Amino acid sequence: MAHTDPRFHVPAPHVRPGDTPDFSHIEIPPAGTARRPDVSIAGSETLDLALGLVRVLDHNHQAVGEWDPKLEPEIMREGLRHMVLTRVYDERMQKLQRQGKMSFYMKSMGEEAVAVAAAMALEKTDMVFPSYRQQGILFARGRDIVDMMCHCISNSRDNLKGRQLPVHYTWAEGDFFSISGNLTTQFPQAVGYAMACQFKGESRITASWIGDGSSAEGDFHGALVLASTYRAPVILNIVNNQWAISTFQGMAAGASETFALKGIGYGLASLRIDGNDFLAVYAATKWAAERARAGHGATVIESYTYRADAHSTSDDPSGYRPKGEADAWPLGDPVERLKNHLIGLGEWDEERHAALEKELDQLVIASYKEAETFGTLHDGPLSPVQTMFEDVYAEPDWRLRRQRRDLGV
Amino acid sequence: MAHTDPRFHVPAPHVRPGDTPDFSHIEIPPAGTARRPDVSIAGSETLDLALGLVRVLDHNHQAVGEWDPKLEPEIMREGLRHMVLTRVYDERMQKLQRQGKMSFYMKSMGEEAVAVAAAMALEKTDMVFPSYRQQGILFARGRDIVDMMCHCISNSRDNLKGRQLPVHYTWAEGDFFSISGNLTTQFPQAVGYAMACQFKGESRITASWIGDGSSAEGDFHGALVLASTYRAPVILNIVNNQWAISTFQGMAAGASETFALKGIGYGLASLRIDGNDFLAVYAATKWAAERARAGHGATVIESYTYRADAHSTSDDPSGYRPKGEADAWPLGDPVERLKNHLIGLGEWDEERHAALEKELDQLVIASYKEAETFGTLHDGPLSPVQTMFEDVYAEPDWRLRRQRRDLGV
Amino acid sequence: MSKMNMIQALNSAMDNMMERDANVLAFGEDAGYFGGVFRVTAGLQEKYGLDRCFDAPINEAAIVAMAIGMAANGLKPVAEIQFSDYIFPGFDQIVSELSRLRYRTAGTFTAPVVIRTPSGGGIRGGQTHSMSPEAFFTHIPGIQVVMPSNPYDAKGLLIAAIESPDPVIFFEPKRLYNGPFDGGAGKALEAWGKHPKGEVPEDHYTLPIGKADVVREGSAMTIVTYGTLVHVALAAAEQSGIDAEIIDLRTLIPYDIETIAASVNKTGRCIVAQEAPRTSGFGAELAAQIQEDCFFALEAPIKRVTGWDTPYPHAHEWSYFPGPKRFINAMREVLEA
Amino acid sequence: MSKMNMIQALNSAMDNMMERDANVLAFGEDAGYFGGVFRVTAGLQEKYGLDRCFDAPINEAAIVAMAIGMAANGLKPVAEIQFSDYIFPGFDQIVSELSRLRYRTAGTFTAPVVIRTPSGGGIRGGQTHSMSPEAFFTHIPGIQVVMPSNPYDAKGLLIAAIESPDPVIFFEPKRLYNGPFDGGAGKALEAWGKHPKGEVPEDHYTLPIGKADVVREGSAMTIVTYGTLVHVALAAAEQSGIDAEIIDLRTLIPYDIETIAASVNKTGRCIVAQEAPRTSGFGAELAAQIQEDCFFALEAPIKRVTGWDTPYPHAHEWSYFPGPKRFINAMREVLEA
Ligand SMILES: Cc1ncc(C[n+]2csc(CCOP(=O)(O)OP(=O)(O)O)c2C)c(N)n1
Ligand SMILES: Cc1ncc(C[n+]2csc(CCOP(=O)(O)OP(=O)(O)O)c2C)c(N)n1
Ligand SMILES: [Mg+2]
Ligand SMILES: [Mg+2]
Repeated sequence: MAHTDPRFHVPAPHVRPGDTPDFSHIEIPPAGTARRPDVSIAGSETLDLALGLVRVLDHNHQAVGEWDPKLEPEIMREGLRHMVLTRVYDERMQKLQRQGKMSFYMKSMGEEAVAVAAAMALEKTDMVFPSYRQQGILFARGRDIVDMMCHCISNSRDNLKGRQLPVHYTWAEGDFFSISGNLTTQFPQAVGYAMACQFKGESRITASWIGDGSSAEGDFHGALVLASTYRAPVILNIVNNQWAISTFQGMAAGASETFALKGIGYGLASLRIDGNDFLAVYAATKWAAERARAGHGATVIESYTYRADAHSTSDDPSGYRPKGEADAWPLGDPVERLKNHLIGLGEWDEERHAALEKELDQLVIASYKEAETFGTLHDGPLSPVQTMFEDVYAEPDWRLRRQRRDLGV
Repeated sequence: MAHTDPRFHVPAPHVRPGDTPDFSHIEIPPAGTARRPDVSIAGSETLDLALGLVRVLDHNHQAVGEWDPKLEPEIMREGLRHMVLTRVYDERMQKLQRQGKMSFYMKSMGEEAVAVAAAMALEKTDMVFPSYRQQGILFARGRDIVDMMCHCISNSRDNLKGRQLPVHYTWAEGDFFSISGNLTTQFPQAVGYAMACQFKGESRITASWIGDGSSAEGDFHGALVLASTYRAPVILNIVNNQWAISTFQGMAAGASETFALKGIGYGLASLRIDGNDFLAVYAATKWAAERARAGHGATVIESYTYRADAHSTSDDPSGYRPKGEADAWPLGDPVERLKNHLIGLGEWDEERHAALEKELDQLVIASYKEAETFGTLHDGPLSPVQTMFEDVYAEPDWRLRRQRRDLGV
Repeated sequence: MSKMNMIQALNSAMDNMMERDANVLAFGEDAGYFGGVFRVTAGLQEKYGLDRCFDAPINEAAIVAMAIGMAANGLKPVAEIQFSDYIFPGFDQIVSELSRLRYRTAGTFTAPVVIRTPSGGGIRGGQTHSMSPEAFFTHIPGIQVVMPSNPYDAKGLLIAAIESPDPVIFFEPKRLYNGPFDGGAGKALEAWGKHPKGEVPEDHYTLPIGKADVVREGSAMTIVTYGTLVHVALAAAEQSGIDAEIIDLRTLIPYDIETIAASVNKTGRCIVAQEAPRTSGFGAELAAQIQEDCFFALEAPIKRVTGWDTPYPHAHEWSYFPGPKRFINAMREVLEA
Repeated sequence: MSKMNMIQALNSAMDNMMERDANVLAFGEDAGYFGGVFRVTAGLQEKYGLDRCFDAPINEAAIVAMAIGMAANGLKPVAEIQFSDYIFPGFDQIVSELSRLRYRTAGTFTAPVVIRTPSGGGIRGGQTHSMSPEAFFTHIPGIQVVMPSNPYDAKGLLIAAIESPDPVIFFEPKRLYNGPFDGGAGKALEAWGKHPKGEVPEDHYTLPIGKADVVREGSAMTIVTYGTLVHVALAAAEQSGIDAEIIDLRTLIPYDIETIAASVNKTGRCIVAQEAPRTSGFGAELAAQIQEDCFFALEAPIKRVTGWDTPYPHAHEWSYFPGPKRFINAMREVLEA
């Protein structure tokens, strides 16, 4: 029955389960070769950066080129710590999910630098509009781990009163906007928020993150149109981790060479960067933040990375991509790369790293123990059931009052 | 109260009512300078064409450069005729609207070449998905004028049974898709239709038209994503006539230099063309059609033109732009330019032109007389009232049967 | 007090609020320099500046999203959707985002956005300038839905909407912009100037959201409606001589069940009316709740007077629009049942 | 005949139709190579080729628009929206385009598209994987709305939908994919294998769109519902011992008023039930029409058993979901009224 030649073009990845992982079609320019223009450059002048790849750490783990942010070792060690914590936390939470402690979980493995380095390059009060794979921001901003876990297990201390799926954090005190389960909806909201920052005379900017797959949504276009038209101080990040659940990035990219290139069509400064390079993410975010704060408008940043694990606990990637792809990923692992850079500088060593991992794992385990004292989804206590009727409106109207009474709570 | 310096950037046109029309900020490259690459060129290689302006007719009304389609005079005279007919028809219909003969009307004055030349460059069976300002396609494809008028005055012979606003034509026999009142919705539909052409092994392609303002809609992005991903044989036209009702094109364009540039972000071949140059529109459409039919995918074409009259009969542009802007438009008038080109070739003269205008005006007047014999919106007869309940579904269900009975028809 | 039509009353509400609260912003397609295709925001850009009243790109999703982002950062955006037929590209932002931000953040973020949009038919607008899509919005928890029927209410309710801590979809029955309308084809335009509700204070005042208005007292039956049809119902009572009590809901969500139930319990008969297509229109919600709350008082089935389950036609507009005749037929049926 | 769960039954329907009609296409996010996150299109790409079953970019508006374009050119697209919570970006294409193409072209263009989408709660999906948005679609003239409650119906109705000349929004109650479900927290999964409606012919068959199924005959009252709640209603009748007649609507638009009215005229009492938020849910339409058509047979007000007027909560899912207890309470009230 099947036509061997499809009658219209349907893009497909180079390899599928059973094949050997192969990224030979991906061109990786050497680190340090991209230029770093002044932040006042016109968006239209950044075409080379949208098509290139800003990289700082080279294959010897040395920081090279104009984009090297020349960070103090202390800062890099902090970044390393946040990334390791993100990974350890993700790992533990996934295990707990498998044990039935929570309904769902999503890891960010392989992409820790995208969130952590960006968060560190931003001011702590810059409002972030993340998607569900930037939990690293929370660690970088110092959110209490027990609080994070209480949200994930929807217990009585969940700051969201059990209303959201795990991982869909909100943390107003940390200027971390609510994560929507609906893809890309927050991209244009971030632009509106940024405009309001300007309106109020704040120096704050905003940043938002979506995935490669999500860039296909209409709201992507809306966000870029708004950002371009009103010259808003916002950083619009596209995290190209190669996959959108089972769908490879080519389904959203189509014939275009990079996702960053889209930004050029709106006259926005657009950068494609090595998302597994902590220093590149840091430097690019700093550049974009400076540009935004100086009134030169928005920057589109495509972070080129790889989703090293399943989409979520509901997903099994062995059904659609070869095993071992993560190891074959030509841009390596963000934790390893920053670690090796620090080691090369004489500012870190394997023992300290092992100790760090152990310390953080213990922290996570201890935090979970504490979190459980506030209840679990399965055994409670949860947020009191009548809270289900609260916060629909500032005050419940007669309908909600009746309904609460009907439920007898 | 008013801040003189807005706290965020809001783009504004160079001039407003009371100012002198001024287009000195618009750069017009000389005719004949744009290269005409092979139709198999990669979309990404067309950046210069997306930023440039394909022009064939120079200021002496001579056809110059690689894009000259070298049309037979006969074809150009036909094009001229369709453009004049479009204009004469528009003029007459607008007058009739003012006399209360129809509820609404929209002219395409100044943009006749965009529709007419494209229609002539396409095959007659290529499916077109126009917006409300490409009535020129109907004339080029030879639709009966009386039928068009019967639609506009919603009488008993209206092929749409009085269901659509005037100007929102449908003409299935002419492969002219239904015009939606909702902006940009048909842009992605055209891509789906084109994919189905390929699927069925047809050599037909599709073409769709939206305005500069409409390019801001999410469906614009959806259409380009689909076209890029599935490499569909479609021509996606953006008619940049500088205005979207009262809003100047900069509100949609933002910081981007051209609308055609957007196509580059999707890896699509992208051309910016002189929309008031019949030969440029013809040549570009031919090129894109050939490209599509050869399997090289979609082309985005921005036709640079000017909406010479009001948005519609509900609009008065004196409230938002200087009088006389149309005359100051640096790319002239499409009818005049083709006329002068033909005259320069010795293939036309002022007398024949005056005679043509007169002939067509009489044709339009006579057609309207005939159309009125089938009724008018005001005095009827209309399509029988029970037809209001038809075509909601293939067969009315009990609800519609009851409702028809309730109305007593 | 001034004579105002509904456009002027709405403009006056915007003007008052922009004057009072420097965080109130107005934007939308053609809403800035030009002041809106219906002129509701006319003069506001000139008076308050480019960043208080401005044009927006034609992307209704982005308009709603921009408003959400601004509101989350403490501003009070009043976004205009040019015709309510064009609100659907923004529907996802309304259903999935605007309505739920307070809930899903347990109150730490809120988006008290007002979306103004002209709705309803009667202006020969055809299928894409005539919709009455209010029912869709009444099914979204977290959203308030308001529709005034006259200039006085329009101003008081718009100010209340802007001051509300919760998002409001504010429908403006465009057929009423320039005058009350109770008829069908050929009906001449009356002016608001002669109507008592065309007397509008120039200063700030509010009408409570959630409170209906009994615009005609009567004993024979209750007619519950809103927007343009309030005037049609009044005309039908007049023309038929049937002593109907007529309730102008003004707020659809939350609707004023107390006022409705009190009236139906008194009259024992009820009609609900909407201009939108019949099936799953807001009249269905009203009828469902009224029969539940007033069952033992009801002497006849609740009738629905509605538009038909078709798109809004152009030429046959007046066969679609539920005019006085359709009201009177239904009133007779309800009386005779 | 085979034992099939609902996923297998739907997959079998697709397989039959793709085999029979070379113009039937299946696409959606993750619907191609992987076969859909719920596996409904599993195996179809391998069997029928890349251009018959394929992945789509994540843009629900574009997915619907592509389907419209294809259908207008004679193909039979069956588009999947991954969760019905994510259908709203495509809402404008459905309301303004899909539903009206036949009407506005006076029948010269049609778009007989099927949109399949998993809906409803009970899977701990939180607010964005649990919605029951069917009511929105029942208010759109030109759209048919179908929701099966078991594998046998699912297959017969999906084939009928694909063969229909009109667009269909086909809701798949995802809580029922792997087994019937009549409970709340802690309820173990039953398998379709033991259920009579888990017996599904492998070959092509159809069930008529617009025809309800009386799944339980009874005399004490009528319960009108659809999807997951059919099973809850059955359990409530069982557990309470109340002899309810239970109608599984199967088609919401057009709903089977004849079957409903016959039953209510017989029993004199009625409950309508939906999982969606109460206000303006489809139960409102049912109650409104039933009270109109069966007024003089009704001995008690029609009660609505529904989800609450809140977003679908995550942790309190089972306090939101209308389980047997809420049904039984309402049934007692209706009996005692
Ligand atoms: C509007 C909408 N459509 C579909 C989905 C279902 N969905 C959840 S995640 C996902 C893939 C997203 O991929 P990508 O944007 O690349 O982000 P990643 O998961 O790789 O970080 C899909 C289709 C959704 N959540 N929202
Ligand atoms: C979805 C939608 N939003 C808004 C409108 C109202 N509207 C009709 S035409 C128009 C301006 C369109 O401008 P443009 O796309 O430049 O086309 P032009 O009229 O210049 O040909 C607007 C805002 C609409 N018809 N549909
Ligand atoms: Mg991804
Ligand atoms: Mg325009």
